[in-house]
Amino acid sequence: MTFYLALSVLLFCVGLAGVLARRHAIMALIGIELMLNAANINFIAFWRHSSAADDLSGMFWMIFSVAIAAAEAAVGLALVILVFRHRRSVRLDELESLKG
Amino acid sequence: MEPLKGLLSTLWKALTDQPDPKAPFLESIPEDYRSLASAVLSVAPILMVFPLLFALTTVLERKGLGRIQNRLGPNRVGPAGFLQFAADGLKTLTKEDVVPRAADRVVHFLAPIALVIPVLLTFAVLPFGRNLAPIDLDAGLLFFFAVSSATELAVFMAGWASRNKYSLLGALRAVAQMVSYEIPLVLAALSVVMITGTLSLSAIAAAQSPTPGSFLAPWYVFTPWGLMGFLLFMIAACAEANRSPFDLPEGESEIIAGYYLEYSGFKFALFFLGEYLGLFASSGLAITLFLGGWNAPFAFMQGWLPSWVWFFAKLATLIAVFIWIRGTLPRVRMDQLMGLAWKFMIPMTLLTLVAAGLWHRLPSAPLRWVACTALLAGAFLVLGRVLMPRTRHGRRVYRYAD
Amino acid sequence: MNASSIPWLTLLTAIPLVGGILILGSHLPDGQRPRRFGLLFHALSLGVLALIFTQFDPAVGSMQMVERWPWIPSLGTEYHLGIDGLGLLMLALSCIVLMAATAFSRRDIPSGRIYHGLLLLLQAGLHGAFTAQNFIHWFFYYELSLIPAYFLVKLWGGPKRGVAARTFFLYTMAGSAAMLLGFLATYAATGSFDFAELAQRGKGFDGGLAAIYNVRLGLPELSTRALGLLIFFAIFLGFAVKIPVWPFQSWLPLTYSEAPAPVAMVLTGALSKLGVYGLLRIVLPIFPEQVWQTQDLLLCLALASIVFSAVAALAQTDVRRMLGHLSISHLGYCVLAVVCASRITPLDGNWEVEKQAALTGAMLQMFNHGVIAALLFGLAGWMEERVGKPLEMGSMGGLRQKAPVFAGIMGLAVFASMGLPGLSGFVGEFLIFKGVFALVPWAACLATLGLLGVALFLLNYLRTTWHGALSGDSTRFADLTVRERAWVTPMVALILLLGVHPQLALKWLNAAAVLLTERIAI
Amino acid sequence: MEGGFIAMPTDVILWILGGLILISAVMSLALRNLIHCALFLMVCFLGLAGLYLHLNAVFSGLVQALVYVGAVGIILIFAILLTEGGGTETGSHLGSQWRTGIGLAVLLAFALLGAVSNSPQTTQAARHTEEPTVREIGLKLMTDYLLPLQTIGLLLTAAAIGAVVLAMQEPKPRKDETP
Amino acid sequence: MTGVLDILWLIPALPLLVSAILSLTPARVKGGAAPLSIGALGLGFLIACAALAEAVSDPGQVRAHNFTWFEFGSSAVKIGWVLDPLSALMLVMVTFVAGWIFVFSIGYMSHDENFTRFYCFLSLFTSAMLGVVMSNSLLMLFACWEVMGLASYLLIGFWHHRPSAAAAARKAFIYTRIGDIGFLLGMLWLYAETGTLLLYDNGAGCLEANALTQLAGAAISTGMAASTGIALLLFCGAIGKSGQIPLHVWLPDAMEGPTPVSALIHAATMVAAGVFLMARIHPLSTATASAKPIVTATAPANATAQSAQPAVRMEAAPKSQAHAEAAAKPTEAGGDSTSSPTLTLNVMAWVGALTALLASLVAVAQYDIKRILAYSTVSQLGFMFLGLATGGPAVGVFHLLTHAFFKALLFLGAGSVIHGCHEEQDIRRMGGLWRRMPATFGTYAVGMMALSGVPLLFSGFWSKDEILHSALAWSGSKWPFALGLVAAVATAFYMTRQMAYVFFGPHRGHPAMYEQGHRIPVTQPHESPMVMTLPLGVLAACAILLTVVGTPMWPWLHSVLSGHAPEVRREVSVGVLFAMLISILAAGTGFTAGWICYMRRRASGFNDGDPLQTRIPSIWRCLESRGWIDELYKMSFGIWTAAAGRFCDWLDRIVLGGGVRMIQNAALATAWMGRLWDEFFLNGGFARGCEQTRNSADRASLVQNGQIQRYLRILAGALALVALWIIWK
Repeated sequence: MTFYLALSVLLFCVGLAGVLARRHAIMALIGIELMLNAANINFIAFWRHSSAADDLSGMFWMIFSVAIAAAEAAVGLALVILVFRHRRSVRLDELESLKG
Repeated sequence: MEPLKGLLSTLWKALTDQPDPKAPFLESIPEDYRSLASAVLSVAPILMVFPLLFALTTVLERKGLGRIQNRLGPNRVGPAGFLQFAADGLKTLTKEDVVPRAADRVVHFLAPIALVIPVLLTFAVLPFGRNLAPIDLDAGLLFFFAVSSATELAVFMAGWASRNKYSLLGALRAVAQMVSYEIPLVLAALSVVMITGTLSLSAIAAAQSPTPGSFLAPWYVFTPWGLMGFLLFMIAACAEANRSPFDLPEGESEIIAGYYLEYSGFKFALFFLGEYLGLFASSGLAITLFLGGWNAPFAFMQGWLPSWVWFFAKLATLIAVFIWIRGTLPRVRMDQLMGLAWKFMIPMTLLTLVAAGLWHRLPSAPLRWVACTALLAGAFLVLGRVLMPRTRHGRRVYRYAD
Repeated sequence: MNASSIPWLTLLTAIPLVGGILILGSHLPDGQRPRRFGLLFHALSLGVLALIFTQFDPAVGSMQMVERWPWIPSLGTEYHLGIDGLGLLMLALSCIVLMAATAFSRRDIPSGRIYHGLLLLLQAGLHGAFTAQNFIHWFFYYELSLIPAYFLVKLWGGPKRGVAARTFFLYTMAGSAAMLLGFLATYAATGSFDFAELAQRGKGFDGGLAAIYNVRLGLPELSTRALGLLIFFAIFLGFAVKIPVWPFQSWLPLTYSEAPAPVAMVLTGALSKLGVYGLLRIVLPIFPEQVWQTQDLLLCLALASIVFSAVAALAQTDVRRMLGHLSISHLGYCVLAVVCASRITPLDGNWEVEKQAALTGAMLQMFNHGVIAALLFGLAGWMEERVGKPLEMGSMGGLRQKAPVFAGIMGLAVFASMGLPGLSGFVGEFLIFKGVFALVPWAACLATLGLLGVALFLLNYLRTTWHGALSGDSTRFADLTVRERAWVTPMVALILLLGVHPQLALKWLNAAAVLLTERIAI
Repeated sequence: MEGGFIAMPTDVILWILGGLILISAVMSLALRNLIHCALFLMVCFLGLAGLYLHLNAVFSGLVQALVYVGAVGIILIFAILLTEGGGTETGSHLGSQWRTGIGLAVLLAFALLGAVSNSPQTTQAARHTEEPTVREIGLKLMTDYLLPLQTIGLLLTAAAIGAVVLAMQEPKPRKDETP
Repeated sequence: MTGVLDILWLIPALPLLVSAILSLTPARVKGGAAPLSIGALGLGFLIACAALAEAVSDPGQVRAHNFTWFEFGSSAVKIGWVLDPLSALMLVMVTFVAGWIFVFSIGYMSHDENFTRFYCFLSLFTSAMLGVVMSNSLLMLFACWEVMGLASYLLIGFWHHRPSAAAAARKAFIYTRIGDIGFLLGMLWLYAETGTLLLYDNGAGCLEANALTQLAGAAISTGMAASTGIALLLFCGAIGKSGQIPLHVWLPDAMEGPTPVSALIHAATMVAAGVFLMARIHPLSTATASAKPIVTATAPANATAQSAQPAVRMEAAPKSQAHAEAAAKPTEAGGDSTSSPTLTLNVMAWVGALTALLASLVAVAQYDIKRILAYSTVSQLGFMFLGLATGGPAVGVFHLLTHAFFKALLFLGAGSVIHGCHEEQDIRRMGGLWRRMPATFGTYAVGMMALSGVPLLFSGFWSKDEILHSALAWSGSKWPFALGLVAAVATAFYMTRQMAYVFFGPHRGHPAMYEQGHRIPVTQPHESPMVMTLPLGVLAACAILLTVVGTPMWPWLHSVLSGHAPEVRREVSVGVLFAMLISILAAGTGFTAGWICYMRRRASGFNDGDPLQTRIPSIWRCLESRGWIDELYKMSFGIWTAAAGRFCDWLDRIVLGGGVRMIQNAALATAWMGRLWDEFFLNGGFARGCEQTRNSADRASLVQNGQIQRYLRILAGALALVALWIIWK
């Protein structure tokens, strides 16, 4: 059980590092996808090792989170395309028009 | 020796539809290797039978096309040209494997492999015979679609890795086409799932076995929604495999050879293998879903032949149909292709789902029939007539080059 | 319980309110249109009133056409409307007076739409107040009627209108603040604002409401009697300022002389009646015991307001101030009647009849004085319109030769206000005098001084302005135009009719008076 | 590689899968070429699917495979192509303060690992029940989890339509639009 | 036939209707006014005669018709009218005299532009008078009484463009108003005591037996019976209306009105109303036979019957309605006049006598023809009250009737004289008119002789003789008789003086001068047209014929009024003869004195003073200026009221207004203090506080630089911190 938790933490942190380090918007999206999957691991892991026999909630959580991640990816990428069309570049540190 | 005898008895049991054909061979294998052995046992026949079938179909196809186009087709190699496949095979093996300099070597190399593996995996779930399904997964159908969706990725890798504008265009067209037609494919299959209630293919096939008393086997294709579902499934499968009317990606006349442009030699052969195996897999699925899998068409014929014979007979007929379509229908334009997918196919499949639901709910037979057919016919007419843009054939105008 | 299906009273209040808001909202150009608009709405409310009259059963003394809806249950405030004979007549009075005010107002008044809008709001306030049976309701409309009056005086008044409006507002605001405090105390003590309920609790000889205050308000050191008196005075102050009773009336002459004539008509015709109505509706039933305790003081105040203002009028040079004093004196009679009616009288003898006489007299006097005072101020307004500057006593003379009809009607109004029999002023005063004489003879005798004073200064006015030789700027004085005569005739007819046949008005009042006397008979 | 039925010692498979996932994750974020990153991401997702299958969650594993490898991968690649990421990255592909970013990530990793290591639940043994059948999942989905299902359906349609609208090519670029 | 009672109300209603019609007709339409009003009165006269016939047929029975005027609370106020000899007689007299005055004024007012309005007011007045006469309720009586006051105000001030007329009208109304207040208080007291104001209400009326006994019994703290108090208060009203001593000053000034007005109002009817009132409520004033005779005649009442004075005597003790056991006085059935007279009668007698004497003396020194007659009316009214007090209602009413006729005659005569001499009223400008205006002279002479009491032939003599006889025979003090006698002498004297000045001697008219607008030189006085002289003739005839009614031999009127059938009395008591003798003597002396002073000397010029003036200059000046009573009033009450007015105004404006202003200023001061406090103390500190917050806000906003990764870094950092915190908590 600790293996799965450790795996998910590591995966999460890798995703996080990717998001924070990379300049490209899509890389950020990829990073986010990784972080989401890290969470899914936990769901299935806990579902698998939970005591309640027929409680499928862990699985359903995972399924729903996958669905949401897919939707999020779709919209995110559409946005990135839109931003690209308007700004000709998707480098995060150049997109700062919402400055305070 | 023991294993050889075990092997023969397993073969016999399999061919004669007996339950648990692998048991005799496995007893002869020591304990800890047993699981490995059973895996090999179920994989091996697939690897042997379907490539042979592939080779056969390439020949049959060229002869069939020939016949359709009023010409002979290959008849030089072997009796009436049936050894042509051996010649092609040898040709591909011996040809030089040219890799464009600008290509992304790794991805270029991986692409054909990534295409073939998922297709092979799909065969793991198809029930060839009464208990000849290699793996009887509870979510067999889901496995089939999950794996088949990986092919688009491979096609893209091929198109993109060869750094060639035409191959990239071909790849993107192929991916767009495959993505668009995957939805109607899944939805068509879904109607069967809704009626039978399970995702496991062997259960679906079993559900269609004829009861001794009745005359006609209760194949789903004989129901209005089943027929419509089968037709839509076949169209989608055809598009999925980039065949005939939908073979835009490798439309020779426009963009030379599509995504496998920069491939030669064995990788080129692999692409063809992948394509045809994909065709066999989807027609196999169509058979299990709509044509009663390994069941005989009529009740009284159930006992005559072993179940896998029926399966392969239906498979042959479907392949003949595909070849027939390839010979007759002209290539479809890209926007018509996409329009057909989104504006016709998806609504129709949704409506078949509704019809299936209606079918399931309505009690009396005649009422069910009338309602479903009316629904589907009406929908077909409406979608066909109203939604498809009327092709206005203007007067033919001749322009002379000036 | 909502007796009638159609909420007449709400309708009656709503029409002027809606009219007011409409006209204020709209941007009608100055000139005839706003005036005609105002007239339309006044006519509408008169129409509704006529309908109410047809439905009203004069024999029943208690509240009719009651509409009772829970409004703010936590505060115990209910949307409780209802009218008895008195309320009905007061409504009629306010409709007539405001209709007349709109008619008498100048055609070319600047920003006419605001003017007529405010008049309509004023009427809404009056209607609401006269039909209110719950204090919050009453107080809301009481203030609603006050604010337009302030603006009317402030914006269209005479030269010193700023001062006048401010004093008017300060006085009445102080009074209403006191009244509010008083009622909050009663609410704290009894937990309800409803007049009927309070009246019910007010009865009883054991200090009435006062006894309850102490228990609830936890003021052991204040004796119940002192506390009761304190609260009574707070509320009485509110009305005393409005009526006005003698010491609180210094705002009235200033305001009446500075306010535009039609507004003065409304102020004296309807608004001051609000005060006396309040006495009759609120103070008398709820605080009979306190009124009886402070009997002599109140009598002195009432007599002072009758005599002093009548005499003060003698020394006035401005006609409008004089008329102001006139209305103070006349209302003094009403206050006198109300106070006398609250005397504790021995059970034998027909004291009830005397009290009923006093009360009906007071009610009738309120109505008649409303009409007569309104007519007087209206005519004064027209005279100012003709002369162009405020009327000074000696400034003009012999107008009767130039405007005989005008003089005739002014004469009639003057004699009506002097209480000449055959005109509406007499019956009310006679009943008051009858009641008061039987209950407190010395007060009646002193009150007659007021009659004499009123006669003196009014005849003085007639002689200096109307009779005698032509003098001052009376040369340009034109007689009443046909339109003006048309507006005056209904009021004159009313004065004559009620003078000859007062039963028309008394028919409605008797039941209410009988009920009121029973209620306050401790 | 897919099935957990080959009687190899379970933890070996586990480590293989874990390693595969982590390495492909790191590679998918570290590489300069976006397409490669995408492909490695697909590998990582397949690894995860395998992990789920290993944990007897067949349905979720297949869903993971179908959704991520099938759909998200393709969109990702399309997005990369549409934003001209196909070519190699010009200039440093790392953000300006990438060191602090990674540092923070590492710090978080240690923190969470610490938390994981001494949390009481881990000691509980794995539950050996055979995985639920699809019918069971379907029934539960349609009864207990009907509302989430409907909302997810709504969400997906909305996202699909939204994405299409966003990414749709305006009929003609407006003059005032500064590229 | 009882029918008359039901249509009795028509008599006042018709003139009222006419006055309403005339008030609406525009001034220029002159035609309809006179005929309409005279027609109405004629009709009224006929009905009155019918009523008289019925009343006389059974004098004892009182026929009343009552109805409810209005209800208040649970009880009602009833009014109605009564038909008894007294009211019938008065109805006939008023309609007859008013009718002929209307005829006269056709001529007199023909050239006046407000002709219709004149007739409108006149008919209003007559309807009010008729209302007073026939009303059975004190309230209705009071109402008509006041309307009559209004009509007199309007008529006196008819020529309102003349300031003197306007002033006179105002004065008249004020003085009658003062009287009316007394009347009102009396009425209220009566109402409070008996609970009804109806005089005769088949048993329940206030003039009927049980009410009277109740009133007699109820006493107020000073021991005076309620009935006396009420009677006295009502007498105040009568004083005001009939112009008795304290309130008589308005009557002479009322001559400003047109002469028919003076004739109708200030001779025949209105002033007589007071007498009629006291006659009507006579039972009330004699009700208290049991009351102790107030020995001292100096009842404070008659000194200054000012309005303020009644307040002093009333006490606020709650009256107990029950019979005053405490008073414990034997109640006697209504006493007759022979027993010691009640306080009211005493007061009445004295007031009447005094007024008679004073007015007649003042009349002697007047130069205005109408003013002389006015004072003569005042004195005759005094006689009437004297007669009423001493001899009961019959005596007073008889003199009232006769006086109405000959005084109307005299006034109309004076009117035609004035008309003839072209609006000349000063007798010093007249003279020698008997030749130029023979008809007027003739009738005027008859009137003069009737007034001054020429014996036997003229009704005036009989009525005055009755009064003097009753005064003589009065059980009270004899002084009123003496005063009355002197008054009689003075009456004869000033009448002869007037005759001498006006009709005899040379004509002292203005030299020929052009009247504005008249082309022909109007110098010579001319005889009045037929329409004016005819009424004079008729009235003269009546003045003579009336003797029939009241001679001692056949006291028709007395018996009728006292309620039993008239019968011829053969024997005449010695006292009566003696009184006749005395009155003849008085008239004679007055006559001869006047003759001596004026007729023989033929005073010629305008300004060579009156013969009497030369003899008794100081007395003459006092009398001529009307005893300075006007000035006295002006000095006393005029100034006091003005002062009170100013005081109240001052009180109102300064004292109370000032108080409010002080509060306002205090409020303003506190407002200023609050502002200062804010300005210096609060703002300073507060302002700097705002500075700091703004600066820190700027620095804070730098963090948000649009870099998405920065935000994520912050997030991650926070997540890490939280995780660490959870772990090590």
